[in-house]
Parts: sequence; C-alpha cells; structure tokens
Amino acid sequence: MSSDLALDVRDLRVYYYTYAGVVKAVEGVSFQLRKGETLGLAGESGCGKSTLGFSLMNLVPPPGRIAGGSIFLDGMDIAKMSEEELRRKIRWKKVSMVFQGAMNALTPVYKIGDQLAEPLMVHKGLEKNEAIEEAKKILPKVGLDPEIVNRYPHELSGGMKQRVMIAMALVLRPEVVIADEPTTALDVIVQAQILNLLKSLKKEFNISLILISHDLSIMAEVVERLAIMYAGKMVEIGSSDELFADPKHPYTQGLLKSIPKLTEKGLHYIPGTPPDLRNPPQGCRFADRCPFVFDKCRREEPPMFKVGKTQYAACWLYE
Amino acid sequence: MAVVRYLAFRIVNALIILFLVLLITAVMMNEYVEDQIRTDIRERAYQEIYRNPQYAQWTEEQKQRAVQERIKFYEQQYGLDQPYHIRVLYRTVDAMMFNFGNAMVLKSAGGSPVVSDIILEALPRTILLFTTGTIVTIVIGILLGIKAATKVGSLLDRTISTFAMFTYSLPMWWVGMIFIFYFSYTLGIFPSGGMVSIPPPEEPMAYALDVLYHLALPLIVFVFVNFGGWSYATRSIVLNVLTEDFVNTARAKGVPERKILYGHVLRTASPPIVTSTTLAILGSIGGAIITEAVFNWPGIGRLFYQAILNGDMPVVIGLTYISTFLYVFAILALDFAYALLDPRIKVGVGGGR
Amino acid sequence: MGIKDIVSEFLRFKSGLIGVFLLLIIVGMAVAAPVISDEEAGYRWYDIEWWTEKNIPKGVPPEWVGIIEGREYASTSEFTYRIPSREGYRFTFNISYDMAADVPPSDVILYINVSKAEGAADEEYIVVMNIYRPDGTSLSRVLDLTTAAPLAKITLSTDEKARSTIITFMKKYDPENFEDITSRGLTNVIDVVKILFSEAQEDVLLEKAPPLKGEYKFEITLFRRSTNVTFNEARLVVLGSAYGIFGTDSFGRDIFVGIIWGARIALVLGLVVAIVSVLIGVVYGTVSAYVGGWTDEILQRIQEFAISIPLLPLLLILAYTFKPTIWNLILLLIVFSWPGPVKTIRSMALQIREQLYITAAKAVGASTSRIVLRYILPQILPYTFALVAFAVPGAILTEAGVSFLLGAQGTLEITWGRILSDAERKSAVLTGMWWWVLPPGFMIAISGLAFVLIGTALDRVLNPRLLR
Amino acid sequence: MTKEFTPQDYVKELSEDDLLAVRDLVKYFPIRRSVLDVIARRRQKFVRAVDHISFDIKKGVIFSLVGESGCGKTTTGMTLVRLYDPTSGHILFKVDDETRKKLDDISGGRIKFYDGYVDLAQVPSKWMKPLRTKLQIIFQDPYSSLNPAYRIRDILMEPLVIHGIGDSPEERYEIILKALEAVKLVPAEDIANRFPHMLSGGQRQRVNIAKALLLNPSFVVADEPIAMIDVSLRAEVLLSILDLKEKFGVSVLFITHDLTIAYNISDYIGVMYLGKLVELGSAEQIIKNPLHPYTQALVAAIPIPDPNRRHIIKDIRIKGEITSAVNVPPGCRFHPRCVAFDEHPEIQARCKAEEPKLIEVEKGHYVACHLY
Repeated sequence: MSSDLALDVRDLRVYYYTYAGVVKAVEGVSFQLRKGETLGLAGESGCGKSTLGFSLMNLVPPPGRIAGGSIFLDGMDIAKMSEEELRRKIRWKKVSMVFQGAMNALTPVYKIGDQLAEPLMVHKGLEKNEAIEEAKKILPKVGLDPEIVNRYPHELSGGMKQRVMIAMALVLRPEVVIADEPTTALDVIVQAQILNLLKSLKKEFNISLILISHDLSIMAEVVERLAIMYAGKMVEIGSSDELFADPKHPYTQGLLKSIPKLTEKGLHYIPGTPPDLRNPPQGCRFADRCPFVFDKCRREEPPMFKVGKTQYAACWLYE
Repeated sequence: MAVVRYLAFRIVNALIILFLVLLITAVMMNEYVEDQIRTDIRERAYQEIYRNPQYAQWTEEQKQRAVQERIKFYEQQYGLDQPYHIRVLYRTVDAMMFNFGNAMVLKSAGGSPVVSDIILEALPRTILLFTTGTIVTIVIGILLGIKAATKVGSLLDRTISTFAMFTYSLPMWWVGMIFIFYFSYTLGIFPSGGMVSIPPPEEPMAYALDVLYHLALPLIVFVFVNFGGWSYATRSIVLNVLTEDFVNTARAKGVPERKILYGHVLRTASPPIVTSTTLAILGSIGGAIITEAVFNWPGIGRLFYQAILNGDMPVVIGLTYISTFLYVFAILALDFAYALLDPRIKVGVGGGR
Repeated sequence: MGIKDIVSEFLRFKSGLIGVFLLLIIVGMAVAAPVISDEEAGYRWYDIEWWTEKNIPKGVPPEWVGIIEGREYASTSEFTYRIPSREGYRFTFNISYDMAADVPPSDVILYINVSKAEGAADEEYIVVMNIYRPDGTSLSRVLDLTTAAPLAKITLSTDEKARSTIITFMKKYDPENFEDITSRGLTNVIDVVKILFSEAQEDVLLEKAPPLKGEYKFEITLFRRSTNVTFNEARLVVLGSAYGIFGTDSFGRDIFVGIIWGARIALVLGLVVAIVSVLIGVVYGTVSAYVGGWTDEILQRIQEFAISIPLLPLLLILAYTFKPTIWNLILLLIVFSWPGPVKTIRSMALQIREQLYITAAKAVGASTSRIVLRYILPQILPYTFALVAFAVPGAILTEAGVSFLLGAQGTLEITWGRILSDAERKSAVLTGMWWWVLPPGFMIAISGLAFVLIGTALDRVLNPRLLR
Repeated sequence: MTKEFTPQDYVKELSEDDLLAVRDLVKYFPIRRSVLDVIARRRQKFVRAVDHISFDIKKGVIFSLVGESGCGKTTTGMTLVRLYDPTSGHILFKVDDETRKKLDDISGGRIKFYDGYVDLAQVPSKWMKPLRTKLQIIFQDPYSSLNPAYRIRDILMEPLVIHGIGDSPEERYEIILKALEAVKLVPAEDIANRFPHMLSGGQRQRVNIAKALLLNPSFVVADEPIAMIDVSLRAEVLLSILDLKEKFGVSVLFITHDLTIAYNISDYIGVMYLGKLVELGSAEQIIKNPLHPYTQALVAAIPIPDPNRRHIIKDIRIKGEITSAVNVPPGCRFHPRCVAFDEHPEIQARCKAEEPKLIEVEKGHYVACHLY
C-alpha cells in the first residue's frame, strides 16, 4: 500500500440482518482515499452511502454489520478489528465523523464543553479542565464564541450545532473526517456557510474528507473526486472535473440531468424506482431504469471499467 | 429563575391538593367527628356539674340547666354553632395544622391519646422501611434494567420482562404472608413480625442490629415485588435512548461503552425514569400500607389497620392526612429531582411537562 | 387494520395466548361456580352456622397433599346405627371405626336422633360413650351427658367431658408434659381428637406421638327415663383430616368454593372498573387534546389533581363511611381510576391531531365530527382494549387490599381479599395453614397476570407506531 | 394612511385575470402563557409569522414564495386555504357562479361578494365548505399526509363523498382512476388498491396532487412538495405541478426554500423574511437581478453544480442567523443582518426606525429596502 493513501477500501460488503430478510446495503464497494483529498459519496436515499460512511469507522448500527471486505488504514484493517481496538486506535483518533442532523447527534443533557472535551479526556487522558480549555481553542476556528462551552445543545441553532459537531470532529486532529449530509435540514444560507467552513478547515487541518450527500451541486462545490452509488453498488467514480463534464454511467447522466439549474430551465427525472435491496435483481441493478439497457445487463453484473483519465464506470456500455 | 418558578408552581399545586383532599375528608367525616365531639362535650359538662362538690346542693333541675349551659358554652367554643360550611372549613384548617384531636381507643407508646403523637411515633418507622426499600429497589432496578437493555432478547432480558409482568399483579402484602410462612414458620430464619424482639436489647448497637434483622424480611418483600417493574421501565426507556443519534456519536468518539451507558444514556434517560419511578412509588404505597400490617411493623400502615379494626375514626382521619401529605410531597421531591436532571427545565423551555 | 388482522397478529404472541388461556380458566370458574358448588354457598359464605352443619372438617389441608407427602390422610366417614325400637330403658351398641390413616381424623361428631311422644314434656335422656382403642386400652365415659334435645349433636373436640377424659387418660403416659401444659393453662389448646388416635406414649400431649392405627370401637349407651322418648338413630361422623381441592379454613368453609365464587366478583369488578374508567379517560383525553387551549389546560390540572390523590387511604375512609357493597366499591374505584389513562390518550390524540392527513382532511372540507369519528377514534379505540387489560389488575389488587384491611367491615360478597383477611385474622400463616393463604393470593396474581399478558400482546399489536 | 381601504376598493385595482389578491394579510400566533404568566399579567406575546403582506396571483400561473425556515411562507400558504384563520387583512378570491350559488345557499346570502370576488378572510369556517373544492393544498411530507390505515382508493374517495361528487361508488371510482391517470400514476387500477406505504415518495406526492385535482380547484398551494423526495424523482412531481397549471389552468402558490427549483418552475417569485415580503417579481428578475440585500445573499448561497468553483470560498453577504418571529427588530427587520446597512451609514437611521414598503423599481419588480 502506497503511503499517500489515507484509506483503502476493498470489496466491502455491509448487510443488515433484519427479520424481513438480509438487506445488502453495501455490496462489493472498493475505492481509495488519498491523503488530503476530498472525496464525495453521492446517491439517493437508501443507496447505501451513509451505511458506507458508518462502516468506515466499523460503526454500522445494528442489525447491520460488515459482512466482508477490508478497510485499510495505516496498515490496519478496520473491518476486522475488535470493538476495543477500534475504540482505542481508530475512532475519533484516526477517523471522525460529522453526523447527519446535528440536532440529535449531541447529547441533550451535557454541556457543549463537556461533549467537546470528552474525546480529549478519553484519548489523551486530559483532566476535564484542561480538556475544556483545549476545546475552547478550537471553537473560534469554526466561527463560534468559546463561551458557548457552558451552553446546552437545545440553546443553540441548527447551524451552530453543526459547527459544534465539526469542531468536535476536528478536536483530535484525525486523518480522515467523514461528513454525512452535514447540511441537510439547514437553510440555504447556513448551508453555504457550513460548506465554506468545511473548505477552509480542510486546508488548514490538512485532513482527508469524505463528504456524503444526495445533492450533486454541493458535491461540485466541495469535492475533488466523486463516487456515485446506486442500490448498494458504486457505479461510477472519478475526478469531479471529469465526471461532471462527461458522466459515463447512465445513472450518473440521469442524476446530473435531474439537478435543476439556473443556466437553463428544464425538468428531468429518471423513471422508475430503485430495486428492493433484500432481493436485488440479477445483473446490473440499474437495468430496469436504464435507457440503454440490453441483454447482458440483465444477466451479468458489470465490473468497473476505466472510462477516462481518472474515471471508472460499472456499465457494460464501456466493456 | 425558571427552576424557581417551576418549583414554586409545584409547591402551590401540592398545597392545593392537600387542602382539597382534606376538605373531601372533612365533608365525608364531618357528621361522625361532630357526633364524637358532642358526646365528649356532654360528658365533660356532666362531669363538671355532677362531680363538683360545689354544686352538690343544687336540685336536679338546676344541675340539668347548668349542664345545658356548659354544653352550649363548649359548643360555641368548638364552633359547633357555626353554619355547616364554616364548620367543615374549620375542621380542614384544624387538620392542616396537624390538630386531629384525641384517639378513641389507640394510645401512643408513652400513653398519649393525642392522635398526632400516635402518628408521629409511627411515622419514622414507615419512612425507615419505605425509603430503604425504595432506594434498594431503584439501585437494583436501574442496574438490571440497563443490563437488560444492552442485551435485548437475552435470557436476562426475557427473565426480567416475565418477572415484571408477574409481579405487576402480585399483592405485596400477600407475598409478605407467603414469605412469613416460608422464612419464619417453615425455616425459622427471620422473625415473623414486629420491629424489635421482646424484650428489646438494651445496648444501642444490638438494638440497631435487631431492628435490621426485623427489617430484613419486609424489605426483601418490598424489593422482590417492585424491582421487576422498575427494571422493565428502565429497560424500555434506556432502549429508546439507545436508538438516539447521540449514542452513535459517543461510540464514534471512542467513549468506552460503560461511560456511554452510565453517562450519556442514563443521564438522558433519568428524567423519564424519574417520572415512571414516581408512578411506581405512588402505586406501591397502598401495598406497603397493608404489608406493614401483615408484618406487624409498627408504622402508619399497621396503625391504619388497627385504627380500622378498632373503629378509631380520629386516627383514621389523621392517617389519611399524613399519607396524603407524604404522597404529595414525595411527588414534589421527585419533581425537584426532575427539574435538576433535565437541563431543558433549568432554562424554562420544557415547562411543566 | 381490520379485526381479522388484529386477531391473526395477536395469535402470533405466545404470551398473549397464555393470557387468554388463563383468563378462560378463571372465567370458566366464575361461570361454573353455581354448578360445581352448592348454589347456596354463594351467599352463605359468612354464615358459619350453615357451614358447620355441613360436617366439613375445619382447618384441614387439601386432599391431594397426602399424595405428595406419601401419607394417608383420614377421610370423612359416617356410621349410622338404627336403634331397634323395643322395650327397655337402656340401649348399648358399638360402632367400630378402622383408623388406617397416617394423619388421624380431625374430629368425631355423634348425633342422636330422638323423637318424643306427642304432648309429652321435655323428657331428658343420657348419652354415654366408651372408647376401645386398638392397643387394648380403653377410655370409659368419654361422653356422659344429659340432654332433652330431639337431636343431640356432640362434638368430641369441644365437649368438655370428652376433653378432660382424653387428657386424663393420656396423662399417665406423659406426666411431665401434662404438668407443664397444665401449669401454663394451655390444656384447652390440645387437639384431643388427634391424641385420641395417637399411640399412648411420651410426648403424646404435645401431639407428637405417632398415630395408632387399627380398629376403634365406640361403645355408646343411651338411657331414657320414660317411654315417651324413642331413640331412632345414632350417627357417628368421623371428620377426615383433608378436604377438597383447596382444603378448608378454620371455620370449616371449603376454600375452593370461596375461590370460584370470588372469581366472579374479581372479574366483574376488574372489568367494570377498567372499562368504565378507560372509557371516561378516552373521552376526557380526546376532548382535552382536540379542544385544546384553556379547556385543555383546566382539564389537565383537574386530572393532575385527581391522580395525585393517594388512593388507598381515601378509599378506606369512603368505604368506611358508605357501608360498602361491591357496587359502591366499584363506583369508588372508578372515581379514582379514570385519570390513569388520560395522559396516554391525550398524547395519542394530540399526535394524531398533528398528523398531516388530518390537516389534509380539513383542507378537503371534512367536518370536525367526521375527523373525530373517521380519523381519530378508529386510531385510539383499538388501543383502549390494551389499556383496559392493563387497568384490570390494578382494580382487582386494590379491591383485595381494601377487603383485606376492612375485613368484616368490608363488602359482604366473597372476595379473595376477604378470604385472605380472614386468614390473617386467624393467624393462618403462623399456624401453617398455607392452603388458606396461597390459593386466594395466587388467584389474584394469576388473574392479574392473564390481563397483563393479554394487554402486552394487544399493546404490541395495536399501539400505533406514532407512539413510539 | 389616511383612508381605511375596503375590499371593494382593492377589487377596483384588480385586473380581469387576477385570481387571488392578498392585502395586508396578518397571521399572529399567540404564545401559550402559563397560569403564572396570567396571574402576573405578563403581556401576551405573539409569533408574528405573517405581518402585513400583499400580493396578487393571476389565473394559471405558478407563484413561488421563497425564504428560510421560519420566514412565514408555510403560514401564508396555510392561511390562504383557510387552514389557519387570518388575524387580519383580506384574501380576495374570484369564484365562479356555481360556487357563488352554493355559498349563498349555505350562508343564506350573508356572504358578501365584490365583483365576483369573495373575501376568504371574512368567510366563517362553517361556511367554507363550498370553497374547499376551489382551494387545495399539497403538503411537504408525503409520508404522513396520507392516512396509513386506508387504501389509496379510500383516501381519494373521501373528498368525493364529502362534497357529494359522483352518484354511485362505481362512478366515483371511475373519477378516481381518471385523476390517477392525470398525474401519470399508471396502471391506475393497481395504484388505487395499494396502501400508502407501498408507494415511493414521488408517487405519494402525485396521489396528493390527484386528490387535489379531484375537486376541480382553481387555486392550489404546494408547500415544499419535493423537499422529502429523491433527487432523481423530483421532476416527476414538479412536472405534475406544471400540468396543474398548463393542462388544468390552476394557479399554484409554490412554497420552497430552493431558489433553483423556484426559478425553474415558477412565473413569479416572492421572497419572504421574518413575516414580510421583501422582494417580488418575475422569476427572471429575482434570480438574475436580485435587488434586496437578503435576496442577494440567498442567490449567492445557491450551490452551483460546477466543479470549477471548488476552490472559491463563497462570499455570502449576510451576518448572523435568522431571529425568532417573536422579538422582531424595529424598523427594517433585516437590518441586524444586513451588510448593506453597514456599508451605507447614510440610511442607517431610517433602517432602524422605519419599515420599508414594497416599491416598484422596474416593471413588475418590487423591493422593500431603503436603498431604493
């Protein structure tokens, strides 16, 4: 493994073992995250992007768990580590996360300061006072008043809570930060401010950032490389310059077209609905909605084909 | 500030409840109590006139007239000449001042027939039994509940759920009878009742141990019947909290599982636990009263039993008031606890949920 | 969800099925009570005379106890001797009783049926009984009494002459204990019937001697002073040492009868209280939530007040003031139980009211009554079944508690609480009469459990998702 | 203001193709006071959700209301269809003769008409029923807006039964199938027999559009109808809404926080801030030439799907966060967050003291700002 990789994910599978059957939320996903890079994971709800995000810390909520594959970080395989090892070596120290919906991601009964200080106490063994002092130092970097440490989460607005979450994610200076829909449920202006914040912090802290979102316009504004997921599979990945300019996979094409634009009026959509992940169809999972579908698509699952300088797509059109 | 306002509101609430309960009791009992007072007055008047050698020379008619005058005087003094609603109010205020008059049959250990003396003698014993039982139950209940919540579907979890269902409808006092039968009558390892041996040990240390020995069986019964329900309530609440996003945040932060459970989760779950605890405690008071009677534990429960057996109305009324008092202020104490635990009340957002 | 779906969903819960099964048993008991027991027993429970005449052994364990212990308990047997009408003043006859049990009979009762010539004055007659024990010893003049009753009933355990004769007889085998017992004035506590059927040996007066098996001969002699008196029949009843399914209490009442009749009261009281108070709660809570504003505020304060009243003490006072019939008790319980479900119902109604499809219905022009009837109540009503099920055990438990405390001052119906109350007042626990204490409490627990199980299953089936 | 305007005065200003005219509409929500507050005689506080707004909607157009959450746009929509009772103001709504007759019948002629317009703000709730067919609303959440206990068929049957449309169940069913086909939910028969949870968000939202269509409305409020729908399926719903306008001639009040979508779907856009309309104009005018500092910030914040902008930190000219509508700042409500306020000291005094009025800056383009 070359040393400029922050994460190396190989053939990852994450399943939810529900009463109604096994939901294959992530199925055979491989990608690499370079150090200092910003990678976007895009796709619609239920495509497995959030699950993938959680699995990168090996923290898939039950009844889900990693069913196979590897996630290498500094030569360690996160997918195969014990809870205790993960806790001591990986979580928050190496990989931290900004959760979707910050309103619920903060413990309601603890003060902001206590929550920010907690990772410092747990991982660095600081005393509470020291930890809170340390935490106060990071708050201005996310545009918050340090005195906020004495407040409770419900006293803050949604945007402020999200800033607290971001500060918390950075407090141990991890190598990788995963931001899972960090701006959903926020208003346009706050969203733009948070995105600005992420961009500037990324430079300052030199972290590798994984941004998970369903909104491709947000992706375009932030990420260097973009991976598109559909029904538990990664269907296309490439530098965002290349991918936005010339999307190869029919799903990516449809998705890009679905974004309303200010430059030209027009409404487009992809007919049909995603398949049931408990019982995915044979062959390409997008076949039912694909305008270019042919026989082979329904028979065999397409592997990733190299389709550009940095671009790969899982589609038989490029065999 | 908001806390103060919230609590002030609760205290006023509690006082109103007390007053209303007393008013109801006074209305219900008015006739009974007044009859008794009238009898007392008549007896006293007769005694004053007939037993007094000063009046020995008087004719029967004179004496009778004097008696009637005395009766009238006392009736005025006791306010019996007032209209009904004033009398009832008078009685209510009297009771609120812990003034319940004299018992008809029962007496305190010191021989005092004053109802408040009798009750005050019994009260600490009840508090001893009830609070120890509650504390032990809370500790066991919460620990087991959290364990069960972290292992949903395990043997422990299912046992607790089943046990909780079973004890939900178990009369605590009946369990007491069964335990007495088994542990005292059959095995003979615990005393069958009472608070101290007869004669009581002289030395204070031995006395305390003796009380503890007598306390053990009723305490076990209390805990046995109650901890299942509390574990189950804790389990459900904790289970709910465990699905919240912030638990995931804490896990992602690498916080040890124990700290997540006993910190983040329990801290968040504690306000609703307090609420359900309040209900559980209130529900168990009735059972505890009867249990005291079964164990012959000389607290207010047994006093209730004896007062009813002897038809001692003043004591019954006094006890009703005291139990309402305890009940209402137990709720109040838990409200305080709630206010301290939930930061949303501290700043006055949640209000009186 | 249709009724069919609810039923099929419910059937998936094993615990719910167990609950239904238990409930069916109790209902079966309650319904069958007049059939499987004497119908009169239903209202004669507190008529001790009536029970005494039934010749049921007092304070004996259930019959099946013998099987478990591997000991034989004496059963009740009756011997009738028809006295041939003939001349003479003195009639002597023998009744033999073969005592084969490990636990001797609990009592011996002798009935002499006498008829008198019309117009004759009350002529006295004399009854004498000698007993010959299988070990060759004999007790003479165990009974020796003069009476004029047309039907003489002599109970060995309570007859003074019999008691002193038997104790005196045993004195010579157990002199030390005799001294001790006499000095402590405890002679009247001795179970004379038991020692009569025991080996004559040391400690017999402490009732610790083994039973003496074999044939006992009761030699009965009747004297008359005039021929106006005619002896018809002598009947010797040896009361067994075990009885029925649940044994008997110390008044000689069949506890099983009490249990099945108690089931009726428990079921009726539990269900009526639960149904009525839940219905009140539903109306109150829905109105409170739907009307909202100040009405809601006031209704909530009232509910909070009502729920803060300690139930038991007030209930006791009230029960004490209104001489409580079961219906009074039901009424009182309802008055105190309705606030229970209000909070739940209110929050449910509030949540349903906030659902967008309710607003959507308003936007379409649906009237308030249509919204309440078609959208809100159908969501709440199924769940009230669960609430009713949860409310039943509380009502039964409270009734038991009140009956237990009030005892004879309580209701005059047979209730399990009252049976336990009698047991406590007769120190059943301290005299080892577990069969008097276990079944009633067990029934309270089982009937509560049945409803809790059903309620839990219903809760899982019917609790609208929105509550979670 | 010297003269109190009456609805009659307003109607005179309206043109033939105006369907709906909102004048000085106000909706305040009283904040619940505790018993203690009442005893202490604390002043009743209000959430000033909608505070004197006025605008017109022509026949067959889509009018978008945009703004951040809490700006009052949803309240406006709910008030226009009378799910909330307005605190004050007028909602003049043109009704056809048939509806007019029904209103006369139900009220015994007590509802006033002004040249074919009825003032919705003055119609008591009990007489709203005939108007309900003309005014419809589609909600944001497609998951809770359909009763989960009923099949689509039964849900759609409700409005027909309530308003007595169709003579027999069979006939009603036919009407339902047609409505489903109109929003391209095919095969209609199959969809009609499903439960809501068996449909995707987009399909549910189209069921809601079909439900609105059933009553043949002339005005529909669409409250963020696509906010909870997957990106790839949003256009499905939007196209159905466009059909409402184009095929059925319905006017739509489209409420959204997404300016890109507003630009793509609507003819006119109104921008709201803290209960006030701050800018009003055609979609082109608002997006291409925003005048109000707030609108400018909103437009600047729109994410653009162009990776070349990746390295730019956007300049969003706004301070702080939206305040609550309980304690509204005096003067221009936006001034505490306004960058232009800082840059133009000369108007600061006015901004702090005087509420700006909507003035027409170019034809059909209104803005409420002291800069203009």
